[in-house]
Amino acid sequence: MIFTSAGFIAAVIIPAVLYYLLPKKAQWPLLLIASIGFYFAADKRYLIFIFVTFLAAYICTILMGRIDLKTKAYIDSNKDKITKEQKKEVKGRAKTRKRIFLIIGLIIALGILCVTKYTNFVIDNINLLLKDGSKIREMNIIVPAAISYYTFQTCSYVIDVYRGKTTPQKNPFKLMLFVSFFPLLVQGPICRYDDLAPTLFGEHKLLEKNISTGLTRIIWGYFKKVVVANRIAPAVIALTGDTDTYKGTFVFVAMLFYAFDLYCDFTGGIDITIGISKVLGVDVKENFNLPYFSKNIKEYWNRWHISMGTWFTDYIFYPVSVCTPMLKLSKWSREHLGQKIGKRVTVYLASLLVWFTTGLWHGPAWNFIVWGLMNYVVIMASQELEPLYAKFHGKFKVKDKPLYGIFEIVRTILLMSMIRMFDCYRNVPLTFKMIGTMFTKVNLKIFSDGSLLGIGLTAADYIVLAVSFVIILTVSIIKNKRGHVISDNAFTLRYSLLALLLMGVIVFGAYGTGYDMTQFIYNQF
Amino acid sequence: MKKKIIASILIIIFLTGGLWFLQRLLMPKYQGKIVEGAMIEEYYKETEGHDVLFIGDCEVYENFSTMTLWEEYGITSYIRGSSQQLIWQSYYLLEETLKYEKPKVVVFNVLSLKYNKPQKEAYNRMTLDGMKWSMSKVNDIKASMTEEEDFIDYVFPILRYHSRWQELTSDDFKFLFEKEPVTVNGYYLRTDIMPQGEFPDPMPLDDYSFGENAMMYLDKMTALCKDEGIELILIKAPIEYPYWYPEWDEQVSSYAEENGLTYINMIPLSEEIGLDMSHDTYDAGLHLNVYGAEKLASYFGQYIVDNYGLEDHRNDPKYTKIYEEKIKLYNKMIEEMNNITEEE
Amino acid sequence: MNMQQRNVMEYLDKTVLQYPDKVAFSNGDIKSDLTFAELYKSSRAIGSLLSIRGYYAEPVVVFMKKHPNAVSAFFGCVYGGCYYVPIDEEMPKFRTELILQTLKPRVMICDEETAELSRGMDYDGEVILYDEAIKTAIDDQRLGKIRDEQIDTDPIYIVFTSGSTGIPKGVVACHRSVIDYIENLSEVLEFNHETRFANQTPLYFDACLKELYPTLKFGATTVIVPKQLFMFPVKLVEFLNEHKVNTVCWVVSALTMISSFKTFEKVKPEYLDNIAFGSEVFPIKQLNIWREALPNAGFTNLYGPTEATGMCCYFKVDREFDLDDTVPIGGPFRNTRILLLNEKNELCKDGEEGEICVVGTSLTMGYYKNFEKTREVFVQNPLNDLYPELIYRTGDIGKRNSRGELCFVSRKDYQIKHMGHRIELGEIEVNVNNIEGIRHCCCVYDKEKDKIRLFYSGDIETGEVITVLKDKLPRYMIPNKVEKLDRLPLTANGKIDRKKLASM
Amino acid sequence: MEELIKILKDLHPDVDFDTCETLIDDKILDSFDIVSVISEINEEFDVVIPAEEIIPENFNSAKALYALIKKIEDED
Repeated sequence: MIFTSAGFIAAVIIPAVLYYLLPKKAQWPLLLIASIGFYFAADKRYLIFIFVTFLAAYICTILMGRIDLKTKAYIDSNKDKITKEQKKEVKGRAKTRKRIFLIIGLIIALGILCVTKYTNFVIDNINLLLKDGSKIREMNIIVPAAISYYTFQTCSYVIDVYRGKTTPQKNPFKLMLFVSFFPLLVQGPICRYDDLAPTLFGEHKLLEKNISTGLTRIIWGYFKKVVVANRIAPAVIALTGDTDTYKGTFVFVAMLFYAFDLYCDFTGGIDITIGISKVLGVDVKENFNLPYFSKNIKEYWNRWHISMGTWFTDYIFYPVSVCTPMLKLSKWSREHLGQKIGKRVTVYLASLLVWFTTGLWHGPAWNFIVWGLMNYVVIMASQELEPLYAKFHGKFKVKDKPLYGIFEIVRTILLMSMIRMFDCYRNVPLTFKMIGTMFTKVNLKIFSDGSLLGIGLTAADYIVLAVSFVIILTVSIIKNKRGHVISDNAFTLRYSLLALLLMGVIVFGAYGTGYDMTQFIYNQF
Repeated sequence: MKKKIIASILIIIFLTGGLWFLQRLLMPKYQGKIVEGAMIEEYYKETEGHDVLFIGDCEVYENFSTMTLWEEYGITSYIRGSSQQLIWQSYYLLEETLKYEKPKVVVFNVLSLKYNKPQKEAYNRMTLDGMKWSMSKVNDIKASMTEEEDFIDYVFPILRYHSRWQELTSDDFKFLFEKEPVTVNGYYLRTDIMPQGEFPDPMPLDDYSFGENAMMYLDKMTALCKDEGIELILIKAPIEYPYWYPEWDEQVSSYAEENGLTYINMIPLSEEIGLDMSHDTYDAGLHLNVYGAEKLASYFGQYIVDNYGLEDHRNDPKYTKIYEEKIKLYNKMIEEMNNITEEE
Repeated sequence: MNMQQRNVMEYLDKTVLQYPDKVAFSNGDIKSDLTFAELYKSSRAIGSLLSIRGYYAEPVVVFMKKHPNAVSAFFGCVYGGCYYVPIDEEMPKFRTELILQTLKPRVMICDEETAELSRGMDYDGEVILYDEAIKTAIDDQRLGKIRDEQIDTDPIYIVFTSGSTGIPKGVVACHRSVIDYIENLSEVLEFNHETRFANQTPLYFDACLKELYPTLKFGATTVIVPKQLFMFPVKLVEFLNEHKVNTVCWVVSALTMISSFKTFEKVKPEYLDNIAFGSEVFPIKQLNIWREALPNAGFTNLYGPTEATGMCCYFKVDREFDLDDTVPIGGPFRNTRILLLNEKNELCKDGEEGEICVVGTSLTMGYYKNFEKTREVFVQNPLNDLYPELIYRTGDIGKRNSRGELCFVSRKDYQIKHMGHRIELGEIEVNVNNIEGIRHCCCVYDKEKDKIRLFYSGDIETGEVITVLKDKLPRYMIPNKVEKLDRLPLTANGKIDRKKLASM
Repeated sequence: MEELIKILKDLHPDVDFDTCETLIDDKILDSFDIVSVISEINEEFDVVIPAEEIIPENFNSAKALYALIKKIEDED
């Protein structure tokens, strides 16, 4: 199911209206019904997968909670009798028992994810190593929609309960709602239980403010997705499909187009998600913070797909880098390899793991893995170069000049866009080759000889894209400066602009079948 | 608070008004070479009812001159037809028309019985977009949609035509609110001549029986006319191509007999009607031009006057004024069409 | 149909009396030609040898080059009361190994070259050299006895199909279904003793039945086309002319290879007047090029699964088609029934899509040593709860058009759900194939990443393809990746290799 | 406390760790810094800070971090 299908829109509007008509107690159950309905409509079989994940999380966290309660009760009732050591031992034992349930929960949730999404990838790679006769055949597995998102969301909840950060949700239906909340099922973000729970299960009055921010986000999201992303996507497909024709500067154009496409598609989608949630009174954390205004890659990753970045930091980077073997390794390498290297070992290793898994999470393909590793290399390189930068800035004092800021922003955008080309080409060597031609086969003529009109975009499309670009850029700059675009009090202005934007989306949106005049020409009888 | 309410109302008006305007602007106007999409909505401008109502595809709206029926017999008639009008579309159009008037005779051209399933979006659009909203239209859309179509696109045609913003012409602005008539009482006239050529041999079919769905709508049509006390005449226009198989003819004959209807296959009557297919057709025999259509109307008019005792309204003050105008329009159209033909 | 016939070899027995010195099988090289008399003699010699050595009613692997002699070895097996299992040096190794594992054959017939190769295989049975075998003295008595004992449900051959899972399954066909097939096919395609076939498919596919047995039945001639010619369209057509070929039954890709390279501007087939094609959808644009080049030729679309002995439906192209139409597969051969069953196992209503199921004598026996898989697809007719009646479920989706003709819609697994819409990959292919400059195209669906991928070859840039598709298809049907390749990979019998594309 | 300040100063000499209470909120310490600090604390104080304690509240100021160290030492 996608945001732009008529079914989706209907399936959102109906529960949204009911939501405020029904008694407030019925609000979250309604959301649960709607969420299950969504999965049901997408594919009945998906429900089984999400249900197993939910059930594992529910049982494991309830059991963990029980262990905590028992331990606490034991310690409380025997406060005076036991020594500090005994107390520690009891706590330690509890922790070990909790860990069993943590591991069971994670294995089930991640296991489903791995089996459905990665089995064939693993088989393919093993087959590369095997001789002809002994090849394994690929499996025919269904991949449930949004599985990467809800699995990660569920895992974070299980881990948080294990860590004692979150108290387990006793009501299974509420937990099921957390796992399956429908606006998140298209493309995330990955929400944390503690962030989402208060508003998700709360009772909501119809507030003008929620409606207005919600609607603004939804229509703005559709604008980015339908007018820009849908329009430009075919050009990206065209430019990356015919590698004999579209090389050199075409690759550069493809790179910029894809940067624009992905930004509008992804942030637009998240805008819609957050907007829908907001209309329902549910607060979903921001997933983007004007990422293309970042001055370096590290900053970029703090502002792009934030929920994914923090997930990997909290649940992979930190635990891996501060676990005992890592600390020992760090100590050992400091003693044997010197302070300079020793200090870096942990961070380097943990980051490598983070970026490898980040790549893999994006999809079962080497392209994504290499993409992740490229990010890793660039981040580590810029980390190492920091002293050099400091020196440079010490000497030239350009750091605060606005022009230099723009240079940094453009540099970051270009670098990220280039790395992202792994997403576009068939395989890794081809991507390297095509990026190479960008530098070796510069051909500026393509901007004037009309070639750019032959890639699925008409002159009218270019005008729409250019105008949209200006609108998006202006809005972003205003938002960056003031933190908001239209003040909450400017009621009339806001809704007038929204009405205009909505008309723009309907007319200039790229959806449906093109109007093919010849098809309508009377040709039979 | 009060201010907000007023602002809200104004904005909602602005939004719906804007969308309505854009929708009108973006919908195809069918005023140039392709006019078939403008026929259905023209009916709503009629002020008086009619004695005879034709329903069907191009074999009615291009072959029966409604003005000849008036001039020669004083019969008021209207053709509710559109291109490749499928039988359920004819049925629902009839159902809808009966809400506005009650004709004495309904004439249905049976060629569309050969289609048992929705065919092509383009034709659906030309037939359905012009209809006013009613349950008939809703059912009609449901019956007509091809697999790829969405109901919502009919409710809000702007969703279907939005990409036409790139192709807007001055016509789209000119005919934004008021279109020019493309037919006279549903008759679309042509004055050019292209003699009938040779038709390809008919293709043998596996199965000559009409589809269940198509027959169901014929049943419904029969029942509706019976209920309303209207005479239903089934006809097959005197056009040889697309081929009208004898097996089909037999089926319609026996159906008419069983249901006490009149069925006239006009193909063998061509000579009696006086059609000269080297002169009376504009597209090599697929449709009649005005010369042919007048002959056919003249012949058929006589038939219904003889058999259904229709009143001659030529001296009825209720109609004379209206039809004076219509005849004027008819002659103007002939003249204009002649000019175009000559230019070409 | 000759109701007395119980054995396919009766065709040869009869024809050899009529045309003893006529060439039956040729590969373009006169030295290799086999006349009916030679064929009769050599295959009966092989049959005698097999019987003398004690092989009876068991699989005999024929591992030989694509050569007239291989055909003679096939028939030798049948004379000997065994069933032949053709394998080929060009078969992927894992496939031959899997076949040997499944069959555990005791005997294999090879030529000099392949005997060498067989040593490297995991096989320890007897190897009979073809050249030696044909020297055996024919034992008419033995062969007569074998013939008397045989019944028409005894198997003739096993051919292995790849199946959608990639694991080859051996389809066992018997005399009765082959005779039924050959009689009805011959009637539809009007073969006679003047027919000169050009064989395209490898001999290890059932598709070659179309040439082998009618050749025996009518005393016609089959020319085996050297495989490498299928890369040089002009030479291929010249070959057809040189050998006065008037009939071809080929896979579509082999035909479109000729038409899409503008071959007809240089050379046209002079004798060819009977063209049957199948196994894939023939793009109308290409079909039109063929029909224009050969206005007097008959074109027949054949459809059928190996499991129903080759082909079971045919459609004689009798009219012009719009570019976005597909050629119907028409209706079944005589003595075969087609059921279109919807998901509820009911007969489809008008225009409703359903799975094509085959009923009749043409059904093969099932899969060799694989009762489980056999039971999955050879099932009790769900419309009949009164007595046992097997049907074969093809896994193909079809529907009837407004003329009542059966049309192939897609493989069950090409119907995908993408972004909430049900999409027919074939529909995208039809639209792409109609674009000027497209030679071949193929659409695959990547489930893990939820992406539709289109591959094509031709003289046209992706930009143009996208521009056209944007006008023809709704947004959600536009492929997420479009890639131009120099040529699309083909499977062994010349069809586009979807599996390979999917893993690219 | 002094040792802790020294560890932090090594990373960012230009920050006044005695007073600053928004080390995380203002993005002065990033994830790499945090990992370095934790491994140095491990050596200096022989205290293992578990991953679940890596939350902004514990790292926003030197004071909070010191309190965390003490709390873990206490529990040991």
